[in-house]
Amino acid sequence: MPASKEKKLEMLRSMLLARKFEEELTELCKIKNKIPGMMILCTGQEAVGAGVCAALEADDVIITNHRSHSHLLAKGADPKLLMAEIFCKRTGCNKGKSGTLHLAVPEVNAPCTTTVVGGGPPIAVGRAFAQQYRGEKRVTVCFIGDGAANEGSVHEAMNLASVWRLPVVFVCENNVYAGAQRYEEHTRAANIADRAAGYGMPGVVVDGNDAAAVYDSVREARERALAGEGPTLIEYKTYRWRGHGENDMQLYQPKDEIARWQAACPIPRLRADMLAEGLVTADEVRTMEAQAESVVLEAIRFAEDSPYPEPHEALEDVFA
Amino acid sequence: MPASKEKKLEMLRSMLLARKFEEELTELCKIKNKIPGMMILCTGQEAVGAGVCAALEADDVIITNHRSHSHLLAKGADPKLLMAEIFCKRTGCNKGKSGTLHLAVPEVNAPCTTTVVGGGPPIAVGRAFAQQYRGEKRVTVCFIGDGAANEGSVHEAMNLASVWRLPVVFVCENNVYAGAQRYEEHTRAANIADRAAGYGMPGVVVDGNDAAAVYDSVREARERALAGEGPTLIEYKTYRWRGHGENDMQLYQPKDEIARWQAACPIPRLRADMLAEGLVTADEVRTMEAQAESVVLEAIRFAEDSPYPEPHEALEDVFA
Amino acid sequence: MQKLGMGQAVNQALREEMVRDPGVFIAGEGVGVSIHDSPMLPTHGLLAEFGPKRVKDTPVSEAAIAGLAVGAAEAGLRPVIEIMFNPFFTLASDMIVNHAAKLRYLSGGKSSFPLVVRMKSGAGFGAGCQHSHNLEAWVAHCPGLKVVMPSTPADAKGLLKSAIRDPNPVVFIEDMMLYFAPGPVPEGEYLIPIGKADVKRPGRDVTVVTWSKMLGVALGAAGKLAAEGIEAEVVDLRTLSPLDTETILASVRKTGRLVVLHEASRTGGFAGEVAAVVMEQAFESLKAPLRRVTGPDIPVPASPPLERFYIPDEGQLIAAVKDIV
Amino acid sequence: MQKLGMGQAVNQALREEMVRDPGVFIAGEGVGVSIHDSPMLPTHGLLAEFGPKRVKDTPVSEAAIAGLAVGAAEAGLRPVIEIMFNPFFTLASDMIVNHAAKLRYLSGGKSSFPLVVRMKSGAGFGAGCQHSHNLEAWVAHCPGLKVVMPSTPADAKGLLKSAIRDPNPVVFIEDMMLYFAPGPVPEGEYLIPIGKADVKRPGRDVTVVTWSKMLGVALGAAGKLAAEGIEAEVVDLRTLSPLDTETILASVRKTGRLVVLHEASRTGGFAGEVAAVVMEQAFESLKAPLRRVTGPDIPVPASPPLERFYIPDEGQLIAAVKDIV
Ligand SMILES: Cc1ncc(C[n+]2csc(CCOP(=O)(O)OP(=O)(O)O)c2C)c(N)n1
Ligand SMILES: Cc1ncc(C[n+]2csc(CCOP(=O)(O)OP(=O)(O)O)c2C)c(N)n1
Ligand SMILES: [Mg+2]
Ligand SMILES: [Mg+2]
Repeated sequence: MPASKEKKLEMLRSMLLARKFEEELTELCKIKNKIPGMMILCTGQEAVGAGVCAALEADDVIITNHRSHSHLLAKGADPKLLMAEIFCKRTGCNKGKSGTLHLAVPEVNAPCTTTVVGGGPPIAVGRAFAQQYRGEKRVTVCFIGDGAANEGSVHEAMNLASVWRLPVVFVCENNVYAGAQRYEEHTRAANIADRAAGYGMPGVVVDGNDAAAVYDSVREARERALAGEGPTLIEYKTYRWRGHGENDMQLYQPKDEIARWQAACPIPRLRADMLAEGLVTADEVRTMEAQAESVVLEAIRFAEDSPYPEPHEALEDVFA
Repeated sequence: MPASKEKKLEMLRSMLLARKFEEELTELCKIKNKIPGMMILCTGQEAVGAGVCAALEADDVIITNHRSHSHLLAKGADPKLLMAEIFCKRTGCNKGKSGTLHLAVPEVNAPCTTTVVGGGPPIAVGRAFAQQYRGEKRVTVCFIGDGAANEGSVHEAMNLASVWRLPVVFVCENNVYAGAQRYEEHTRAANIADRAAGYGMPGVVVDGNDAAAVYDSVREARERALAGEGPTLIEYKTYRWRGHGENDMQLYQPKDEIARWQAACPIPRLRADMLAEGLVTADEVRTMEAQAESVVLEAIRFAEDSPYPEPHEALEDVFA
Repeated sequence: MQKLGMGQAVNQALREEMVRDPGVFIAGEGVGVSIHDSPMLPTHGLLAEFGPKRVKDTPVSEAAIAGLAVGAAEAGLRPVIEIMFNPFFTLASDMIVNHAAKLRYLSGGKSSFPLVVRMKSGAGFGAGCQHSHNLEAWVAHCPGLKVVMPSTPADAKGLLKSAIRDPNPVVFIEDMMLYFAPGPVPEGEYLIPIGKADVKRPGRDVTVVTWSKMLGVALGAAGKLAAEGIEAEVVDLRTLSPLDTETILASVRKTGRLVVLHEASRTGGFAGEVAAVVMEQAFESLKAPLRRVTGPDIPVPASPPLERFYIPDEGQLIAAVKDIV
Repeated sequence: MQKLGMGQAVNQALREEMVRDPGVFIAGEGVGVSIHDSPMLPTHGLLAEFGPKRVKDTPVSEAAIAGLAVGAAEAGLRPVIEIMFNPFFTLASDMIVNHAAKLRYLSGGKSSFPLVVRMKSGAGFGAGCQHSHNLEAWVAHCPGLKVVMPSTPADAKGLLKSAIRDPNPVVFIEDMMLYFAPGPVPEGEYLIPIGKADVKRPGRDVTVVTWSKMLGVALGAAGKLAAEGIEAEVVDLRTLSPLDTETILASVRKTGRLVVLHEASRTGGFAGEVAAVVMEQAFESLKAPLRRVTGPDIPVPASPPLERFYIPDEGQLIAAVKDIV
């Protein structure tokens, strides 16, 4: 079942929100000491988070990684609480303990985010095991990058998920780079998805800049998972417009490559399709953009106005 | 180039030796406290070690694992020193520090044996890297089991070896079990070799009880490696006649399954082929068997007559 | 009272908790179908009783096993996973140390990880250093983890039940040699709190702090010392983290002398933590230098005379005590 | 004398050793092509100078990176690998602890593993506990490994050169914050022996034992204490294993008082080892209880005020010293 009008509107809305959210972060990073720590953006990759999460139910779980903004926003995380956490404020979704790198939002079933590359899949296996154990009709989606696919933990998790027919969807965002390393330098197979056969599960390659295609592929994998047939590995071909982090000089990223991918931006693409199909009007899109902007600006205001945690609060939340 | 007469004789000899070596160990294990620690045998799988090592040159390296007897004997390790080490004697190849589980024999280019399942492949990658770095026309063979294939380290090593076109041959002895767990319970893909495609390298499935076929497959992989094309993953289908270790009750191993595989024993198979091809006479085979027996009995005598290390020798050999 | 080996005591704890709480499941390599068929082993019979849904044999994939626990715990189940031997903790350590122990903190207290990692440890079975390498000091040096290391079957049962009910990750380390040494275990349900040391033998002349298998060495030596008029107080930590500093300090304040005994290698071993606590908080009571009796700074060798040389024994402990009394 | 950050000093050591010995190569994530383009970083410019044969960018595969070093070292090369951040040591730990450290012993001394593992550590860059987690105590509790943790650029250079020439596996831990703090570095070739501590400031009233980034805190506090008439002797361990007990003991025998300062979390930290050594061998000289100044038993938090709270500072050290002087 392809994405309905509502689903497409949802995807467009979440992409616009994520884009605006990160465009503002890009600017904020230029102000010294405004935002502590690293800043890792998924600008240009928003169709993956938007398409994946639109295909999920609220009770489905996502386990994400260091490049999580669009995933979490698409899953419904409160932009104010995310922004405040990115600012390391006490009002952030993790009270400033996490900062930007491991944003956890259990309220929207994104309970464990890890910045250890490859750390997500074993945990996703456990989360999906619980769904199977309890007979819940739910799935767990795990986001990894192309670089992460070379971590041993990912291999172990995919094998176990397949042997036990666990309801997991492994989502690999192949954005061509792992840090400063190009795909070809870290992987010899043409696709990460080529590894799926070795686990006896389907491996699918999808255009990661086509939100509707992302949606479709996840619906299918979700069906399969709920039918008890086990996991699927979906690889989304996309591109990292910005550096690994905002401190990355991008010297190794060809300028024309970036330009080519920017021309293939997923947002105008979905918008154009929806306009052509008559699912949305240009005016409605402008309203959505304005809404995204106001939500983001409010989130920034909230984050800026929020206090930092008190030092001794560092001692809290270690043990339950 | 298929195995020559000399190579076939070499394989038969080394299989007979390994078989006798382990048959005696089986008996010795029944004598309480005769041999300390565990006892892990490869009875029934001898064609793999024999075929692989016959296909190698003396300077090629093997990295092996807990089930190593036939590998090391085929590579030319001195049976006396191996036996003494298995007995944990001071005259053993590793002065009793290792015992049976991590028999290292650098003299025959088997310098690092590990009983950590999956520990071999990353080390093999390093050993092969040194060969490439120095421009040596040598390869490194790494032996793993079917169970080991599910360790993350194996994944990382295969990927790295392939990306860097390292001269490694990954040899997976699929003997149907990993401990008490059947293959189907730990892996969903039909073959471990199905994983090779995910690393952009050839994956080959070979009858592991056919020594000549083992030989051929390794010659081919070795050529490829020396031509700079990188690693190959070869899976040998074989069977573990005995338990995981000699303390294993084998309750989970169907008796008729064992019988079926015993009927497919690699030794009579190669012998019959060679007799049919006129490469050897029945008399010559009997002489070879007698030689194997006398070598093994001498090794046992040597091991039994050797002293244990002195306690304080435990302090030696930590640092160079 | 029933006499059980520690494996059997662990088995009882697992059974009782699985009966009590349907969210408890066990997973690991060979926890169901095993190459062994011995009732002395911790997971014996559980597959037959609870079925393959709750007794999960896993592939040889330590990171996945640990990740399974992390994810399932967050979902509210109560995983009890097994890492076959302590050296393989390395392979699970990212999941345990960087995830189980930290994800709650990183979530600002929103997510919880009530899981138990059971791990076999100890030297003495001739398998060498890739099977025998006591790393309890690693685990105890990791905020967010609790570390339990019982010395008797009775303690093991009560502590494991507490561990399974604990809302936090607990690493539960069992010395394999203790599986085969029967000891009294009370009938029926009981819990032993995590974080409480136990004075296994009172004494006035010297405090011997120890844990796990070394308790037997300590009690054996204490008996012999008593025959010579030296009364050693033997404090069994039982839990390394959180550490029961009160019990340690009370004992040293009484005796004025401290020997710490553990099987792990010396440098960086957990004896250092005990020494530091005492030197910080009971300095005025101390009448003599510290003595540590530990494994030497070598890997555990396989050959019997070498392995015996590695493992601390009564003679070494007695000599250390006499050195400072 | 040239003024270099520690990253630059490490860079010089790597360059000089690569020029000297064609068997030296470096490997790791981003050691060649990097997201950074800063001459302050340790591997800056090496790819351009030595080419892709000797400067190997690896996939994100810590176990493979470490295994690469183990195998290549056995073959006689001199690998210098980088583990990007200390918490990722977990992922390489099986290869380093169960293999690099043990395979020589297991071979009965026949195989050797001359490799160096460089590892960034330390808190202070706001990335939180999955990037900042000082685990030097783990590595120091592993027979078969040497552990170096320099505090100054000059020490870093001389120690790294020794580490690369050492016939054994050496874990070399660099606090990332030190990359950006320039200090004097002698011109030309020099070696600093592994296993030798350095008295960075002499004093008579109290011994402060520390290492790595905390040396700065120690020297800062010592300066302020001196203004109040308290002379602290600051012992920089430089090498944690093998530990230079002589230098520690000589100092404590002189001052009679010991404070150990480290950034790692408290329980099970390496301060315990230092305390135990002193309590064993210099007990009679001690005039006051031990004080430890360390990170608290929590993961490293990300938010700046929380992270500052985590990192031990001069105020805490001064208070600890005054407490016992
Ligand atoms: C275990 C581990 N190794 C290294 C790193 C440092 N690191 C952070 S992100 C990253 C690259 C990841 O690449 P990829 O998986 O493709 O994700 P992307 O950043 O492209 O989204 C690396 C190496 C880490 N965080 N964890
Ligand atoms: C990391 C690790 N996990 C678990 C074990 C225990 N163990 C030893 S052999 C083995 C099974 C290995 O199976 P496989 O790789 O198929 O080799 P086989 O024994 O069949 O030759 C296991 C689980 C180990 N030695 N190392
Ligand atoms: Mg990427
Ligand atoms: Mg097998």
